[in-house]
Amino acid sequence: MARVIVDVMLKPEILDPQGRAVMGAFARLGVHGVVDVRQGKRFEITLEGEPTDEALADLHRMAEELLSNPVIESYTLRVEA
Amino acid sequence: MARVIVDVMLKPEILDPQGRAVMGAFARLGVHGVVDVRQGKRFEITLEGEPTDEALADLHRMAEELLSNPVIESYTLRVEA
Amino acid sequence: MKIGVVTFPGSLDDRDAQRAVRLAGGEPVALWHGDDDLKGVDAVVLPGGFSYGDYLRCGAIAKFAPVMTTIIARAQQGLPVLGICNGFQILCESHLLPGALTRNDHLHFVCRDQRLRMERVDTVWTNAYAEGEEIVIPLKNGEGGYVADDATLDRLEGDGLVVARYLEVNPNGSLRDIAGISNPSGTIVGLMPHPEHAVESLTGPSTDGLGFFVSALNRLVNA
Amino acid sequence: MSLDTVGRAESTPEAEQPYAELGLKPDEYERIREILGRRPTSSELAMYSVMWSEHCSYKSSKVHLRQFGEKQPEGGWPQLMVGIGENAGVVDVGDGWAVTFKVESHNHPSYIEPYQGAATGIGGIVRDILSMGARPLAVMDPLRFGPADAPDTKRVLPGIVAGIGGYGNCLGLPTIGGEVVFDATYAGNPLVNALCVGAMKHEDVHLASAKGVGNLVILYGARTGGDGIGGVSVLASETFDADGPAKRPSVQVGDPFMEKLLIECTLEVLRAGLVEGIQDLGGAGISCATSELASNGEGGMHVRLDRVLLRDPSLSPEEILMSESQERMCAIVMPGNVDAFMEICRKWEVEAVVIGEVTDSGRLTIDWHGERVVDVPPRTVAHEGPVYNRPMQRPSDLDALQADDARALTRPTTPQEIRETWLRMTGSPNLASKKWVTSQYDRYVLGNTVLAQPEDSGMIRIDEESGLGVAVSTDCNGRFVRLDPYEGAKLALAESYRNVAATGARPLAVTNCLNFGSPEDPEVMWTFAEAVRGLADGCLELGIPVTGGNVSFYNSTADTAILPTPVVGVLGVIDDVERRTPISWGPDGEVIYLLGDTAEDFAGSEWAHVMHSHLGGLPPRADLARERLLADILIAGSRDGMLTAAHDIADGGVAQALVEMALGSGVGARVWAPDGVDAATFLWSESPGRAIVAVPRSEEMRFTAMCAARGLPAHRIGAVDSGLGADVGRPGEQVLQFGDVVLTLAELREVHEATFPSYFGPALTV
Ligand SMILES: Nc1ncnc2c1ncn2[C@@H]1O[C@H](COP(=O)(O)OP(=O)(O)O)[C@@H](O)[C@H]1O
Ligand SMILES: [Mg+2]
Repeated sequence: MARVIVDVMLKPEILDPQGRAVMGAFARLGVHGVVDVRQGKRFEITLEGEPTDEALADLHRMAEELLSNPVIESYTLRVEA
Repeated sequence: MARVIVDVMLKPEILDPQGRAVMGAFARLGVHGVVDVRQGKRFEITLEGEPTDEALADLHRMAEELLSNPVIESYTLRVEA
Repeated sequence: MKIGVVTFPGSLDDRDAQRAVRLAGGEPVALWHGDDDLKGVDAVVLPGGFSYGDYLRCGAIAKFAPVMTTIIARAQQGLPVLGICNGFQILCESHLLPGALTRNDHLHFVCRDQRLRMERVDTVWTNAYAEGEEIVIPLKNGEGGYVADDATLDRLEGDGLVVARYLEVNPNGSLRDIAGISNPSGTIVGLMPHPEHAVESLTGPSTDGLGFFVSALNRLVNA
Repeated sequence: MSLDTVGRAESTPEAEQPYAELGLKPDEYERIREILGRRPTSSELAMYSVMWSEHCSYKSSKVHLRQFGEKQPEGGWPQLMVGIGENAGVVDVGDGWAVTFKVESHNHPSYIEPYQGAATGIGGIVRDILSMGARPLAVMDPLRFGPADAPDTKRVLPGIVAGIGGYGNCLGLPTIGGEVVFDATYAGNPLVNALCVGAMKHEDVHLASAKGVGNLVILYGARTGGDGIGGVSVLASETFDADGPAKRPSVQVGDPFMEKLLIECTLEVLRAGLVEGIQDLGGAGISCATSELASNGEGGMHVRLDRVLLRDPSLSPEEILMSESQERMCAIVMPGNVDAFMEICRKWEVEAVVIGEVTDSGRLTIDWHGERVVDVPPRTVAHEGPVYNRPMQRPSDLDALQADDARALTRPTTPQEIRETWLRMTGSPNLASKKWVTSQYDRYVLGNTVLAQPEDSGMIRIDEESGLGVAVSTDCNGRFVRLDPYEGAKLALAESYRNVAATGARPLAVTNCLNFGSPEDPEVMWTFAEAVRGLADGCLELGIPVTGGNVSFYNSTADTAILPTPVVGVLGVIDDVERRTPISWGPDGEVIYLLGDTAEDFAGSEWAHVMHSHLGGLPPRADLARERLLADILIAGSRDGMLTAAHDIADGGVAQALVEMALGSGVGARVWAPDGVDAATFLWSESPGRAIVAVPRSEEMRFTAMCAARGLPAHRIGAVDSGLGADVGRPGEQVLQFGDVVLTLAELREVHEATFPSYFGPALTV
C-alpha cells in the first residue's frame, strides 16, 4: 500500500478568486502579515501495491489529463514516505 | 518571506463524492490498482516576514476556524522549507 | 412584526426573502452584514446566495461578519432565526445547528421543484403546517448534502429535530433525506430548499413556502 | 526592454515593430503611421492592434451592419431610446420603464477552456447591460456543439454548461432560456452566445461618454492582471487548426462574486447621481474603455496608467492596456463626487482608483510614471478603424444543394413506421429534453421569473405593482441559413418573433449574434451579407428594430466552416404577466387547433437531418405578414383569456410540439391531420407561420370567429383527453393517439429525457 499525493494549483498568473476571498477574510479577522493566499486541490491516492514506474506513469497521465486542467493549472506528484 | 502550507481533508468517515468520482474515472480510463482517492483543499499562504510563533498561532487559529470545518474536516499545517 | 433579512456580500435571495415576509403580512427589515445592530427585529432570516462567493466553504466566511456576532448571541437567547440554503450553511458553520452541508453527491448544481414532508411543525418557523404535510418548493444548490456523525443524526431523529425531509428524490445525497433541522427549542431552523421562492403561484411552483413566514408571524403575535 | 515613449518613437522612426504578430496588416500599420505622423509607440501599437482587430472594429461587417440603421420606417423607430453603437440598445416598454438586452459570443475562449470561457462570456454581457444603467435581470445561453456523441463534445459541453451555471448562479441572475443544438460543423468550434436583459427607469439610462472637461476617470472593480492579453485579437481572429487545444493563450478566469459586488456598487453610484458616463471593460480592456469614452465625449482624455491597480506588478504598460481582466468598470465622475463614489465602493469592498481626467485636447494621452507613452486621436482608435468591403461570392455548391429536394425523401406511412419515427425524433439530440443542462441553472433567483425553459420564451416581471413584464426568445436554424441565407435569416427572426408572441407578449425589439466562418472567404462573406440583408428587411417588415448585437467571424476549423448561424433574439412586452400563455395544456377537454398552413417543408428540417442525414432543397419562404397576423391572434388570445396553452411550431414540426405540450402537462390527447395533408407532412414538416393552441370549449366559438374574421387558417386537429388510455387499451395511462398510432406519455418521456444523460453522464434531471 503506497500513498501518492497530487497537488493541483492555479498557475501563478491566473486569477485565484478563492485565494482572494480567504485573504480578505484574514484581513477582516485581524490576521496580518499575509501577502498572498492561493487555494488549490489536494488528492490523496492510495495504491494497492507498490508505486511501480508504470503505476506512477499512469498517475502522471491522470494528473495531467484528469486531476488538473493544464490550461490554467499545474500539478505536482509525489509518493508519500 | 515564508510559505505556509495548510492541507484540509474530509475526515475518513465522511463520504467524499469528488474522490469517488475520480476513482470512477480512473477505472474508466484504465488506471487500476487504486484502492482509494480522497480530494481535499490545499492553501499556500505567503507571509511577509518570518513564521514567528504568533504568526503560526494565528494561522493555526485560521486553519481551525476558517479554512477547515472541524465537523467534517481535519487539517495539517506546515512551514515550507 | 419586524423580520430582519441579512444581506452579506454575495447574498442573492435577500430581496426574495423580504418579499416573502411582506406577502406573509410582516414588515421586512434589511440588515447589513457589517452592522451589528439588529434594528429591533423580532426574528431574522439568513437568505440564500453565495456569501463571499462561497469559494472556501459555503457560509465559512459569513459567520465572522459583525452582524453574525450579534445574531449568534441573540439566537442562543431565543431570537428566532431561519437559515435558507446559504443561510442554513451559515447556521451550521456558526454551530447554531449541528452537522454540515457538503458538495452534492452527483457533483452538479441542481435547480428543481422539490417535494418535502414536514415533520416538525411546532417550531417558530413551521407551525402553520400540519405534521406529515407534503409541500413542493424550489431547491437550488451545489453544496446541499447534509452530513453529521451517526450519534448526531440519531439525536436529531430521537429528539424530533428533523423539520423537513426530501421525498421522491434525494437531490443532493443528504443523510437520511434530511432537508431541514431545528434546535431543540424550535427557534432556529435551517432549510436547504427555498420557501421564499414559493410564495406566488406566478413565479413559483406553488405557494407552499409562505407557511414558513406566516408561522413566524403567528408565533410572534401570540408570543 | 526600456520604455518606448512618444519622444523615443519620434527619434527612432525606423525601429522595427511586430505589427504582424499583433494581427495588423502592412497597410493598416502604414495608416497608423500616417495618423500619428510617426511610428506608433509600442503602447500605441498595442492599442491600435487590439482595437482594429475584427472583434473590436467590425472592419469586415460594418458596411453590411449599416442596413440595421438605414432600413427604418419614416420618422424612425418609435420604441427605440438608444440604438446601435452603445454597449446595448434600449427600448421603451411603457410606464416609464426602459429595457436593454444584447447577445454576444464567447466562442473561441470557450473551446480552449470551456468552463472559464463560458463563465466570462456571461460576465461580459452582464457588464454591457449594467453599463447602460440597467439592473441585469436574466440571462440566456444559445449554444451550438458538434455531434452529441463526439468525444470533444463530451469535453466541451459539460464544461460550458457548468461555467454558465457557475457564473450565473453565483451572480444571482436567473437563466430563463437558451438553445442547445448539435451539428457536425460545430465540432472543434462550438458556439457560446450569451444574452442578458436588464431594466431601468427612463431617467436612469446612461451612456459611454466622457463628458465634462475636468471630470475624473475612475477605474473600479477587479485588479488588472495578465489575463487574456491580446485575447481579443488573437483569440477572436485566428482559426484553429486540428490540434486546437494545443496552442493555449492565457485564459481569463471569472470571479462572479466580484461581478455581483460590481453590479450592486455600480447601481448604487448611478442611482446616487454620481456618474456622468460609464463603460464596461470587455475585449481590449483599458484601450477600448478610454478611447471609446473619450471619442464619445469631449474628445480628449489624459490617463496616468501607473495608477491602475495591478494584480501582477510586473505588467508593462502595453500589457496593462491590452489586459482583459474581468469584472472591471470605468466611470466618469465630477471631482466633487469622487469622495461619495469612493465611499460606496468601500461599502461594497470594491477597489477603485482615479486614473485620469477628461480634456478637450482632442487627444488621448497616456503617461507611464510621468513619461508619455500614448498620444493619439481617440476616434482613430475607437471608431475610425479600417473598413473592408470584402469580396463576396455565392457558394459554388449552393445550386446543387438547393436542387437536392428534401420532398423526395421517403416518408413514414404505416402506423408502425410513424410510431418508430416519432419515438426516434423525440429522443434525437436536438429535440431531446435539455433538462440535463437547464437543471444546473438557477431559474428562480430574484423572484420574477414567470416563464423559463422549456417554454417558448423566457418571461420576467419587471414591475411587481403593475405586472408589466418582458419575454425574450433566441432562435436560429443554421440549416435554413445554409440553404438560403437571406430567407434563413428571416426565418430565424420569424421563429424568435413567433416564440415571443406565443407567450402573449408583443414583440418590440431585436438583438443578434452573427456567428460565421472566415470573412476572408468570399463565399462566407456573401452568406453573411445575405443574412444581414434578410434580417434588416425582416425587421422592417415586422416593425421591430435591431438594437444591438455582435459579430463573431472565423468560426471554422481547418477544413470546415460552421453552419452560418445568425442567432436572433427578440424581446417582447406584456402588460400583465398574469396573462402569459404557457406551452402546457390541460387539465382536460380543451380542443387543439393548428394555426397557419402546412406545406411539404422538409428542406433543412430536423426530420431530414435525423432520419436521412439530409441537407438540401429550398427552405420555406418566410411570410412575415402571416407571422404578424399569427402574432396578433396569439396575443389577443392571451389577453382575452381564450387560450390555456400555445406552442410555436419549429424544429421537429407538429409532432414535437405535441410531445412537449403533452409532457409539460402530463395529460394526453387525440390528434388527427387536417384534410389533404399526409401524415408525415402533418407531423414533421417545418412550415413557418404556425402554432398549436389549446382552447377551452367555452372559448372555441369566440376564438375560431376571431381567426376567421382576421383570415388566419385554424384547423381543429384534436382534443386534450386524460381518459384516452382506457379507449385504446392502456387503462390508467396518458397517451397521445394519432389514428392507429398510440404513444404513452411514459414512453415518450423516457426517450425524451434519456438522451442527454446517456451522452453526458448521470445528472439529477428528474
Ligand atoms: N450583429 C450586430 N447587430 C447589431 N448591432 C451590432 C452587431 N454587432 C455589433 N453591433 C453593435 O456594435 C457596437 C459595438 O459592438 P461591441 O464592440 O461588441 O460592443 P461591446 O464592446 O460593448 O460589447 C455595439 O453597439 C453592438 O451592439
Ligand atoms: Mg461594452
